Amino acid sequence: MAELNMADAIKLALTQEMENDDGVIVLGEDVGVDGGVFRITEGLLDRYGERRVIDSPVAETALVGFSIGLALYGLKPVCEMQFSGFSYQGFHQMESHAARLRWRSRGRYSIPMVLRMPYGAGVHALEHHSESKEVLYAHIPGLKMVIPSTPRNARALMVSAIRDPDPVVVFEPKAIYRAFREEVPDDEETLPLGQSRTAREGGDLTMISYGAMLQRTLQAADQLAEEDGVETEVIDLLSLSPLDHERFAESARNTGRVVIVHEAHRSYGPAGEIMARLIEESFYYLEAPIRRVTGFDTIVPMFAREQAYLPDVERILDAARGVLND
Amino acid sequence: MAELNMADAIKLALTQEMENDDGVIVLGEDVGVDGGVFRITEGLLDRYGERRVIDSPVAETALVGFSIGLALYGLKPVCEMQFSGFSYQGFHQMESHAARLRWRSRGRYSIPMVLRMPYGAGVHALEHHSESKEVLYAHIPGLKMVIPSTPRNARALMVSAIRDPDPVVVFEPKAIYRAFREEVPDDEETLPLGQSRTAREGGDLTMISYGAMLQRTLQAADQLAEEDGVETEVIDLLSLSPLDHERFAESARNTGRVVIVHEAHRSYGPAGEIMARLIEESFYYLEAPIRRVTGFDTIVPMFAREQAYLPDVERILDAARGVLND
Amino acid sequence: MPRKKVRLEHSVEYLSILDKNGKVDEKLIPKIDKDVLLQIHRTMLLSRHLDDRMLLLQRQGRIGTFAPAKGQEASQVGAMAALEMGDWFVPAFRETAAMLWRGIEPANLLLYNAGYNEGAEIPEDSHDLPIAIPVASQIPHAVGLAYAAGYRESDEIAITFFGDGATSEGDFHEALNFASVLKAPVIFLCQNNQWAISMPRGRQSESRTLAQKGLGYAIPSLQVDGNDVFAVYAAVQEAAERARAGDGPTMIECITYRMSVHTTADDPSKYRDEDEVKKWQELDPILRLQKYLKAKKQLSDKKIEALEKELEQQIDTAWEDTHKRIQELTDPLVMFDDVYAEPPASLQAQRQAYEQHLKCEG
Amino acid sequence: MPRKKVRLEHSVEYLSILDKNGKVDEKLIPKIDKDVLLQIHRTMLLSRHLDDRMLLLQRQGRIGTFAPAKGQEASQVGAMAALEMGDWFVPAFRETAAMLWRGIEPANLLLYNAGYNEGAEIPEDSHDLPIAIPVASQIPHAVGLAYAAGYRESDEIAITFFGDGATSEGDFHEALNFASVLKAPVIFLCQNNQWAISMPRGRQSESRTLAQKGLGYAIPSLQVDGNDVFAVYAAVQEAAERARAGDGPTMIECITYRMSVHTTADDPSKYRDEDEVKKWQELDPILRLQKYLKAKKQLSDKKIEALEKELEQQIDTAWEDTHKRIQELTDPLVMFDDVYAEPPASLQAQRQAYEQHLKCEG
Ligand SMILES: Cc1ncc(C[n+]2csc(CCOP(=O)(O)OP(=O)(O)O)c2C)c(N)n1
Ligand SMILES: Cc1ncc(C[n+]2csc(CCOP(=O)(O)OP(=O)(O)O)c2C)c(N)n1
Ligand SMILES: [Mg+2]
Ligand SMILES: [Mg+2]
Repeated sequence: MAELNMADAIKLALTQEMENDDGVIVLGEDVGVDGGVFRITEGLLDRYGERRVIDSPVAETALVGFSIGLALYGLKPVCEMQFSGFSYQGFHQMESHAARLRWRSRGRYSIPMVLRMPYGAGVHALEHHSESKEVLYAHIPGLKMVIPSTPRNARALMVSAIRDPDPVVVFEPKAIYRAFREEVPDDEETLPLGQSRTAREGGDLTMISYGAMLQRTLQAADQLAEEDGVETEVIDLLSLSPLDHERFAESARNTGRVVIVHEAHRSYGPAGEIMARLIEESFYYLEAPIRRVTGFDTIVPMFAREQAYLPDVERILDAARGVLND
Repeated sequence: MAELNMADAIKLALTQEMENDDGVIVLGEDVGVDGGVFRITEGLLDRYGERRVIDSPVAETALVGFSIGLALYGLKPVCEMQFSGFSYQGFHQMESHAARLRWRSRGRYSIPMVLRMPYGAGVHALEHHSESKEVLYAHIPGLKMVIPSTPRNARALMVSAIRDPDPVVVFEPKAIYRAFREEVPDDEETLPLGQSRTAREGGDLTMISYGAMLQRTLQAADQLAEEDGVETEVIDLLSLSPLDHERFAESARNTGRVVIVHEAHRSYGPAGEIMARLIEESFYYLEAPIRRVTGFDTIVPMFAREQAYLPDVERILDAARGVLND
Repeated sequence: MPRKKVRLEHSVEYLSILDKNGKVDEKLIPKIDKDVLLQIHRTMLLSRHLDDRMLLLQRQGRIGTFAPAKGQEASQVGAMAALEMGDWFVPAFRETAAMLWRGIEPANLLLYNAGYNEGAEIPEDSHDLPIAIPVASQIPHAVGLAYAAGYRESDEIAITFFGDGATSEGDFHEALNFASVLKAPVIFLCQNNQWAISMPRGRQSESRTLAQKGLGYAIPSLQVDGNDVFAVYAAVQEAAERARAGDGPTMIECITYRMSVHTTADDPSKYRDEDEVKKWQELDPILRLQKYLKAKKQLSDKKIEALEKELEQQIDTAWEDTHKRIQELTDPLVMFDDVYAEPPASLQAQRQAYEQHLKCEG
Repeated sequence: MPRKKVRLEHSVEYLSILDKNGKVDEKLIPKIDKDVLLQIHRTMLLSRHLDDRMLLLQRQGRIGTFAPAKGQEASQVGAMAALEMGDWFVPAFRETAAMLWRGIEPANLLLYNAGYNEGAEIPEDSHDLPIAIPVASQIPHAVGLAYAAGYRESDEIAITFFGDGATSEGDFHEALNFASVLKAPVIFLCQNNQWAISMPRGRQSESRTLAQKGLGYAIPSLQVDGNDVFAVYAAVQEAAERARAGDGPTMIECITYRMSVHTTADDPSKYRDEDEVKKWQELDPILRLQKYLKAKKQLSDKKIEALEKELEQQIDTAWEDTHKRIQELTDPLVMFDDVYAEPPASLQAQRQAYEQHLKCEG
């Protein structure tokens, strides 16, 4: 058991899975000698050699398409997109092939690949380095898409993603790669994909979030408890696809009041689907309109203003108090 | 005034705009000599020559990126993607540049381009030719995205899209390119982008749809009137982004019961955003859970089963009666 | 110090062995077993007949859109015959003849073209990929497969087929570069059939050959007469040897011709001259092979006639089988199959709801 | 009938004019006005000083991540100086020196690197594009701009800059092919600075030169010594003439070196030898030009010293201005600007709600 930050927890998952299974191949731009621009793959090249840790040319389409080829052969590629904002270059390979080859071949082939990438704002980066467009992947049948929120679940989800027989997109909240530490068991640990968790219990209000925004949501929840005496249940989605609505719908049935928090753009963002499921599963229990606290329908501003774009504790509190008073 | 089908109505829009403005350039794969695989651009090459009607190599990234270059210069490219299922190859150019260059240059540049493409199932086509992933474009700030439903509004929206100073994605419902005719005025006609319309009036139930599914929705509405004596208001969105929620929220406030119909996949599909807006704008008037009738979270099946994938009148009626009885 | 010429690693050559009168260059002709050669001929002819039949069936509305291989049989069968069954076959969407060589049943092709995913069923031990429709998108898969085979120290290599139009796509470019830097044992087989729907080869690229695109990646590249089954066989054989020896990829441009429509949704009279088609009919790869075989007394007009009858019967039977199978494939719920190894709860719920709906309607 | 060589349209040449001792090949040296040459030198030096200052500011946490142009000043300024201000300049993200030549204010660059979109402001009549970060994605824009200029019968042409890594992207490939088939008046200027973050040029592509990638498109392509401002100028001048004459695109590979970090977020000690950097320091493009100018008595150590002081002051002032401007740019609502020409109602509503929220918090 060691106290690890999320970056190191993901590295632990990669290392252990490479150790367990020589079919696991890590590839991406600068993942080898450099150890990845966020140092997630550091040390892997020395340990496993350049046949298994592939420093690739700058070519995302080929990276994804090549990974699909590895997976068709039965290997387990873990392919890094340097930033989610550059993953669109490989998007058609995910949509047209990774998601469909099992279906297209009537089950002859499966694509046990992981496409992992840092996403989200908050690290003072350049344009295109702060995106949060998880919906683009979550909407595609045949793909799974998960977003961890703490070191421990990041490690467990990554292991599960690698072992999953289907393509899994992992969005890694780069803003909290090194924000805090958590005990992570040395021994192997997995988490079923498509399962959310209750990050905080409470009976007055339900808040739903995931990824980097979970911390802010929890902070708001604590503040609500302190200042307003309101007990908030916080659901951490962990998986956007499949989306586990059972847990949050149940919580909503219990509290009748819901706030959803994400940094993705508002329109056609993940909150829409969550709200749809809530309507379908818990409509008659809702006592107030569900509110969503999201990134705006603007381009993510350059870093001097990125915090204004991101949901913050104040905006979450605003929405929560609004919902409570509705 | 002539009775035109949608294909010819769109051709009329292109022809008139090319005639009006020598900055309008049409480009795409097979749009010239061949007149486009759906014959939408037929005759344009003969009339306007190969500098203005560009038959391009098979290269969607370049098609979109090159169009952006034309637009930067002040021209008005109307770029065809042969099918929406092949537009992902050019998606990163839309996300990273078309949507952002105005913003990035602080207004120095604008991108008055149109990216038009046939979408949707129902024409007995091959794999990848039946997609309906409008959300991928509707979610991107900086883009507009419209979907016509009849010959007349297709023509008017296309003209508006060409004249708009911002990039507009036009999804053309190929299943109804030639399904029916409508009077289309010879003289110029436009429709503001971002404005929905009431396709049928009624006070008992609201149905929201767009594109090729509108016809089925209207059919279901007629059947409901006949068989159940229920008067349905049908809202035709026309524009997914910006999304005009005023009209449908108002209708929902009036009827209290809503069904949404689209052929896009269900999870993270457009209905989610529509439901979110309904919650935000008309929650207290809703008398029953909103229902959505959508394509499933499967890959669009090959054509022998595509009608099973698509919402049909039966499924719409089912949902409508469900909502009415809730 | 002034301008000096840079010496390149490779140059482009053109290979042709069988001329249009059926005469061969004996120095260059690859060794092919007589039986194998007859099998090659049979497969090419089967493909041609199947194409014709499918065109008919499509015109009758019995099957949907498909892309005929007509005219490209030598490029396809010649290539596949030079490889092992364990090698990986990564087709685009026009590889009927190659698929037949690999043992894919005509009935499956018919079923697929009738709109049933079941027609794409692939046996568990097969190394064939299903049809890939987005132009050029399959090319990187072949590179990955080839690399994986190398990683597993297998002797398998991969071949991928694509058209002249495909060379304009980014996928082509990125995949060739990957293959080159990773020395993947893969063969890039471009069937330059002179057209990409309505776009003639000459306007697809300004470069004199498509083979020379390989130079940008330092990939040995050559042009071959793609209607000459021996030239294709020889080129692929050489490329396969290089790949198996660990010397990486090869790019082969087969100069051939799309003798039919692009797909059945296409009307070539809008953009090409019948004269051009006629000119290429003289170079028909099947006729050329038959001339050779007849000269070698391995085939006769009578034998060809008998063979054609046999193939027609084979196709009759296949279509009957297909027709029967279609009758049985009425369950729309199949559309929920194989999206994931394990369908997630929400997808199961959708399936059940639809099943319920069908019951109530039914 | 056997294998025959195919003759290609182009070959690759290497051009160099100024050697590392400041000696030039008088037959090849382009005619450049003395004042212009001093202006070139000044801009290169300004870029170098600005880079150094920005590195310092970044290390102090005053500005954010940026990509230094250090070592590539000749490739950038040499190229832009050979063009007209009306020509279209389509940069990637490392073109500080080129931007300075185009008249972009150091204060704007500082503001941009401090995280303010306002720093990317471009005057209405300018033909400069803003920084483009996704590798190679700007290349097709230049082709479109060039085509549009031709369509409007303007004399303008376009130039786009990109790196060695960018040549691996599909965007590069598709754009070059488009330019070639459409004969667009565009110059593709590849700054091969030997590294793409941690990936050395030798592993980015197996081809001996990047210039030879142009052969696949029948685009005249050449390699030049990118640390030799005369060679770059001459090559771009020639390419511009060809473009303006209607003869289409040219690809120029400038052999240069990234003397600094990839970006300030990067640590090159993880992947490259200091020795390599030292070797290239001897080929520093600014020193080479200074040697030449000193030999021609157009410059002296004293003049250089005075110039450097002046440039430092210019940068001091720019940073003071920037600092002041940052103080003023406190309104976060700016983030809602310029997403559309007319903000749609829902976006306006979001802006208002946020404004309201800020008021209540405030
Ligand atoms: C990415 C993509 N864009 C467009 C299409 C539509 N399309 C189908 S085939 C084709 C032309 C392909 O030409 P070529 O590569 O020469 O192959 P051929 O059809 O001649 O076999 C096009 C544009 C597609 N299938 N995929
Ligand atoms: C599409 C895309 N993929 C990845 C990145 C991350 N990235 C930024 S610069 C770079 C390397 C670029 O190398 P090169 O083209 O040689 O340009 P240089 O940095 O040397 O100027 C990479 C991979 C990016 N910006 N865009
Ligand atoms: Mg072709
Ligand atoms: Mg570089």
